[in-house]
Amino acid sequence: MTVATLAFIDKRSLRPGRGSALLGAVLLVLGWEVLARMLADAFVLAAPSEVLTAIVENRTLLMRALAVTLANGAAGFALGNLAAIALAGIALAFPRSQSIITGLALTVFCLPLVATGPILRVLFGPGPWPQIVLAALAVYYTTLVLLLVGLRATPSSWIDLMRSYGRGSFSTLVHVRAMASLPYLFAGLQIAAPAAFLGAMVGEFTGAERGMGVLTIRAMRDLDVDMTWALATVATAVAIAAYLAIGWVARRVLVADPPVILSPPRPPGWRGGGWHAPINVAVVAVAAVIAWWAALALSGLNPFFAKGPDDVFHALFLADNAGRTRAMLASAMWETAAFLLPGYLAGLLAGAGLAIVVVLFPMLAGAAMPAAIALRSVPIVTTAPLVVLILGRGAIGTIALVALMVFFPTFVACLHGLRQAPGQVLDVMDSYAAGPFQRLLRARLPAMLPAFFAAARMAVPASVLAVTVVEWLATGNGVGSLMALSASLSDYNMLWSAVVLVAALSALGYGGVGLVEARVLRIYAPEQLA
Amino acid sequence: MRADADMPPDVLCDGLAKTFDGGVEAVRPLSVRFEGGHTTAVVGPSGCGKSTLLRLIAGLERPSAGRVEIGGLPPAETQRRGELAVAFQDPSLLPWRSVRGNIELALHLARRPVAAAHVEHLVRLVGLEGFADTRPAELSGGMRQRAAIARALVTEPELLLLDEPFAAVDELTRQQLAQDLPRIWEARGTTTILVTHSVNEAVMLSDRVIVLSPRPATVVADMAIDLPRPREPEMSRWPEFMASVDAVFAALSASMARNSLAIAAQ
Amino acid sequence: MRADADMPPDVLCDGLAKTFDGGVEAVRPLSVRFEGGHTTAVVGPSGCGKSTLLRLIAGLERPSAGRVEIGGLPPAETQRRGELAVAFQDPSLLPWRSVRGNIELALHLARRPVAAAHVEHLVRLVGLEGFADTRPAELSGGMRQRAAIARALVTEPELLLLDEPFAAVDELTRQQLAQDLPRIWEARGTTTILVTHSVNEAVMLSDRVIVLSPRPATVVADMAIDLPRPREPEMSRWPEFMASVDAVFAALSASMARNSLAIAAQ
Amino acid sequence: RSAWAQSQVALQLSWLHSVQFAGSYIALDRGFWSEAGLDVSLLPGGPNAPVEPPVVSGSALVGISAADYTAAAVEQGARFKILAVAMQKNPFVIASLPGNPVNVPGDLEGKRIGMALANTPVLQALSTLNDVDFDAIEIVPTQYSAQPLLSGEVDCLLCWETDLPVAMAIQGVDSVTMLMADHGYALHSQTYIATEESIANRRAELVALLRGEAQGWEAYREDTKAAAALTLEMYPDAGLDLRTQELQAERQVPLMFSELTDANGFGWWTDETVAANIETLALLGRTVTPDLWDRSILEEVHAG
Ligand SMILES: Nc1ncnc2c1ncn2[C@@H]1O[C@H](COP(=O)(O)OP(=O)(O)OP(=O)(O)O)[C@@H](O)[C@H]1O
Ligand SMILES: Nc1ncnc2c1ncn2[C@@H]1O[C@H](COP(=O)(O)OP(=O)(O)OP(=O)(O)O)[C@@H](O)[C@H]1O
Ligand SMILES: [Mg+2]
Ligand SMILES: [Mg+2]
Repeated sequence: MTVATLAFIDKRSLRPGRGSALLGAVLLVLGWEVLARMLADAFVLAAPSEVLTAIVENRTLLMRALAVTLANGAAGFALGNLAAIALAGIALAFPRSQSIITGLALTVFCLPLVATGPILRVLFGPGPWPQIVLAALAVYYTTLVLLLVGLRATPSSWIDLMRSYGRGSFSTLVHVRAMASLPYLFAGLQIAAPAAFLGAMVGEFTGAERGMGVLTIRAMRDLDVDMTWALATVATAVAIAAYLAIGWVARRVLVADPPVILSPPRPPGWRGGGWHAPINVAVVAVAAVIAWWAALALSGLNPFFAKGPDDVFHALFLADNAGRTRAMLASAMWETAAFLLPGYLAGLLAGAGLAIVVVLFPMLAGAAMPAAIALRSVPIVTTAPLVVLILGRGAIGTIALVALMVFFPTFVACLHGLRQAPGQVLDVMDSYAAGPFQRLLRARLPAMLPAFFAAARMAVPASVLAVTVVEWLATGNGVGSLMALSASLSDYNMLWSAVVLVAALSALGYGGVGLVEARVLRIYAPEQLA
Repeated sequence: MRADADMPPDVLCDGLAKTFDGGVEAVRPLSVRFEGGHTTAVVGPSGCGKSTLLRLIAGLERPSAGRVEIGGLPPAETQRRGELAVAFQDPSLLPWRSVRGNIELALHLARRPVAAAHVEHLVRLVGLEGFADTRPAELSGGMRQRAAIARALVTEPELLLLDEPFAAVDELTRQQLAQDLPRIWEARGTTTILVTHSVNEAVMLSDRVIVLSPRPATVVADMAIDLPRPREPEMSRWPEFMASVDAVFAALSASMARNSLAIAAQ
Repeated sequence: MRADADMPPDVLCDGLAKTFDGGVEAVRPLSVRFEGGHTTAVVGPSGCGKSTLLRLIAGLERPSAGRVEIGGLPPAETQRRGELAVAFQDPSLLPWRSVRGNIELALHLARRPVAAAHVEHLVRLVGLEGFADTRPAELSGGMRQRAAIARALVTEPELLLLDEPFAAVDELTRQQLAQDLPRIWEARGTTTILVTHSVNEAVMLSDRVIVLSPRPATVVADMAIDLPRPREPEMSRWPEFMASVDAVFAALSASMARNSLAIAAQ
Repeated sequence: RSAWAQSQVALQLSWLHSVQFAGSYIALDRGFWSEAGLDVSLLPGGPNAPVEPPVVSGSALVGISAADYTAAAVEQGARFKILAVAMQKNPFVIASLPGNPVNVPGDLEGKRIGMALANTPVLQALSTLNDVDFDAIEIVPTQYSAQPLLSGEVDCLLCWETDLPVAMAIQGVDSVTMLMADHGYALHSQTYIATEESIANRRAELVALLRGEAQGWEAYREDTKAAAALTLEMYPDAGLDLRTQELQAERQVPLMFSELTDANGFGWWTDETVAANIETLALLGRTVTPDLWDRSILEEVHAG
């Protein structure tokens, strides 16, 4: 693999040579082979050699499935990212709309697959659209969050320049912010690439005729471990290729080094976007309910499975069994939280930690990168049995799976953030021959903070979704399985109540991260709070 | 809108004051009228509030008190018509645009047609021939500043605000620029406000020098410079010139000394 | 490692050249020895390669040819011992640290103990009393530059590289700084290389002035300044001083004129 | 426009394409439906594709469900009827390995069983029916896969007779299966459901659809190997394995056909089997009445 894996221009941190990337790939394959041999009797992991054989034997089938899923994933990738760009543009051009836009975007992102999948299938019928839409839904939010950070990562002097010619936020967006946000956009796209592909695969769970997801379910049911991992390998290869391709484009497009951003701190009494003010939360909640109600009215979905806010309110507070519903939700939520929080934190730490390690030891990047992308690209249905076998069905296994899902976006965002340290600042470091650790501590980490917090914010709903998917597909407890069970028993009141709860909880966590973020960024990146 | 759109606009600061949110008082209520079509130099000690004053006039900073009027209207009006240009103290070039791209951007923003020859001419005038397609990261400090000056001039604005435009340029180049550039704005009758650290430069380029006190800025001296135009380098040997320079220096020193005494007395 | 660690180090540039990747030749093979413990001023037209030369000496830029030695060793060695400090042309302050934080950063990086009183003293010396806890975004251009000077001085390095340190500061403050600051480095016998645009300043502060040609930089004049120390403002009226200033100007003008001719002849 | 929009009738399958629905494929392939003027599209299901929403919203005329799911949906206010029953015997089994077999429900005591927690009521019902101490069974929530059994994480699995045991057999692993239907667990599976509205308004189409199904499944019964081959031919992208499909097709037959169907035709049921179903459903916590089943369509099918 020609893994010039570090995606961003940073003349200062050496790109890993092809050598180390190759070494990384070799180590990965070797470790895999060893692990597969150790677990030979467990029917969970196929060795690379077996996988290769399966790929070769089934190459035409795989090619056809790949073509379908890739096309859907690419369409979803394009749609999702375009939506993110449009939303970010609107949020920036009309700052007052920002909290509503990000709030609604968050809410939509929080909708669990179990709830959205069947609805999309009914809305779109048997074609590829549910897959495309699910792929788009899987990516638009991470891109949006990073893009909003990038759009604000602008020295105030550039904006002053625009204003001095009487140009408002739109021109600023076009001439300054858009370009300044490109590095962050590319990070977003790199995170989106595997996510879109996975989204398309999972979309096939809603009843598709063909594709990688269909084959995966089939192979798992048939205990065809070789084929299962062949599919996972192909998915991973596609994701790595997409990631590298975006990195390659980024290196060609990004010509400007990160600037020193001197922004005066925001005035006191300021109340801005995000989730800082309770008023915003209320506004967003109202907007979400209205949007929900309007979506139902417009789509004309059958109220049997498309429940409205009034139904949920009724189910939670007025119905005869409301108390039981609430109790079931509460206990499921409680179970979920026990996995969620540790998983979230572990994923965040692992992502940021690996990004730091890669920057401190660029030689390791080549080895770490393929593994990192692979971890994200292998569908959770495939990895779950392996993780469960190694770590057990208890809390650790679930936590590890959640952490896995949080890890990759955090890693990419942080890696990118670490590279946003301005050259002038690094020059100062260099003139004292500051070691990598000092540079990290005093220049790179502070420069990383906006990206890190963006990652922390987008990881909140991502981890919630992850835990529910793990519960649904693997462990069978908590809210995830409650939702799946409700769907199979047509208890759509319960399902939608759970959805609302999950969304509300995600929003709350998001707001909590936002509070910490505001405190930290007031010092380190006040422009982010403007 | 304005009484006479062809007349270069007066700039009026009326009771203008700025205290930053942190509590730093940068400009203390200050009333000045900068005459239309004239060049006024503003000098004052470092950190006294010159840039803040310029930003207030440009409408980039909201006054804590008082108001700014350009030709009788708020600064936003002049901004809107693209008749304002600022060369900021820090060049503020967009790093992904070449020198030419940065200059042309000003034309776009001010909704002026892009005349390649005009841009080329300015690039040459500020001594950047051969670097029109170079991006800021590959320019020297002085070259960046010169690019920023060219950008401010290219739109031929009614009101030109220059914040220490020649600070990063060597003395000979500076003399050259001080010769060449005023021709442009004088020919158009641009109202120019020039913040500078060089008293010589202030006297050489302006019709009037305003001396500001140490922070918070107030006007401590306001002198007309009655030298014929165009100014020539030789004039710096003229007694009138030297007298003006001395007077500005005296005013500056006096205000700074007062300030030191005030601090010492605390 | 070095022959005598207590002797201020000589800086040797031997056939030093730099051509940037884009093809711009900034420094043409150039050999100079900057004497240990002395202050050498470097003047030259804007964009000629002064900053590049300084960065080469600081070991921040890799030479295209030739080498730099500080006290007989490569620059990395001096960096490593924390005995090098650069005041960059652009202040390069860390935006998230206060003035004090930025100054203390240098102490941390150079592995020196943080002496609060010493930091305080420097903050006062550069006229930033009252702003020690202010972050760069809330400082004026000149104040930022002064903070950067303080940061360079705080570690009391053996080799001090100053890139137009007073460019953003008004003349009176500049005179004050030019009085006060050299005391610090002269007392320690620091080897100082000062890039400046002001010929007066070059002569006033240095033991030797090196005049560079327009880009690519080569040495066109190299003059010793034999004025007694400590220098006093009055010395600028001394005939020796004026003669030196004139000589530097002459060398500068001659090289720039040659260059213009060369361009005209192309 | 997509093929979906042109089709007049859609049949929502309960899972991905496989020989599990081969009767329908035969009907399609041999033109049983087109002869009757019906253009049928077969909509695959999947792990995240419940059958009820498309049927309720009319995007599918008929769905393939199971009595317990239908009962739950009706409890939630859907107006479904069961029109026909493809699987006379419920396909749920307890699968175990010969070294540690579960042959009768009593063997479950002290065993670890791998299953979805959602199926807990099923196991509870089986225990009640057979006087097994439910608390003595350790439930391990697993994915629907034979892997936990093979890796020794569990002693047995709750699964379908026709999938995981088949997969194990193909992998060369013998397994013991205990059909729950043989131990009192009477629950119609692979049932055809439609809304009351459709039954009232689209009767002719329903009859034609189910008639085609009946013909298809009869043909299936005659040659399951051909049915498996047809499945692979029609859905080459489904990643199906011929041997697996053949074995599954074979194992499906005894679940779908009985003396009852031999006597009355494909999909039949009697008041007795409905009563047994209602009993089992009661154990699962569902109260239903016999009018959940509507035989009028089926009677027309087999009358014609
Ligand atoms: N955004 C800001 N927030 C708070 N204080 C500020 C801000 N900008 C400037 N100041 C303060 O206002 C005062 C005046 O600053 P200003 O930049 O106007 O000075 P100046 O006269 O331009 O100085 P210089 O010649 O050094 O550029 C300074 O004390 C500075 O610290
Ligand atoms: N990173 C770079 N890449 C390419 N060219 C560069 C780079 N840095 C400087 N140059 C070029 O090298 C030449 C010398 O630049 P340098 O910054 O050394 O000039 P200087 O003498 O310091 O000028 P000034 O007095 O304006 O600061 C200039 O022509 C500049 O365009
Ligand atoms: Mg200023
Ligand atoms: Mg320079």
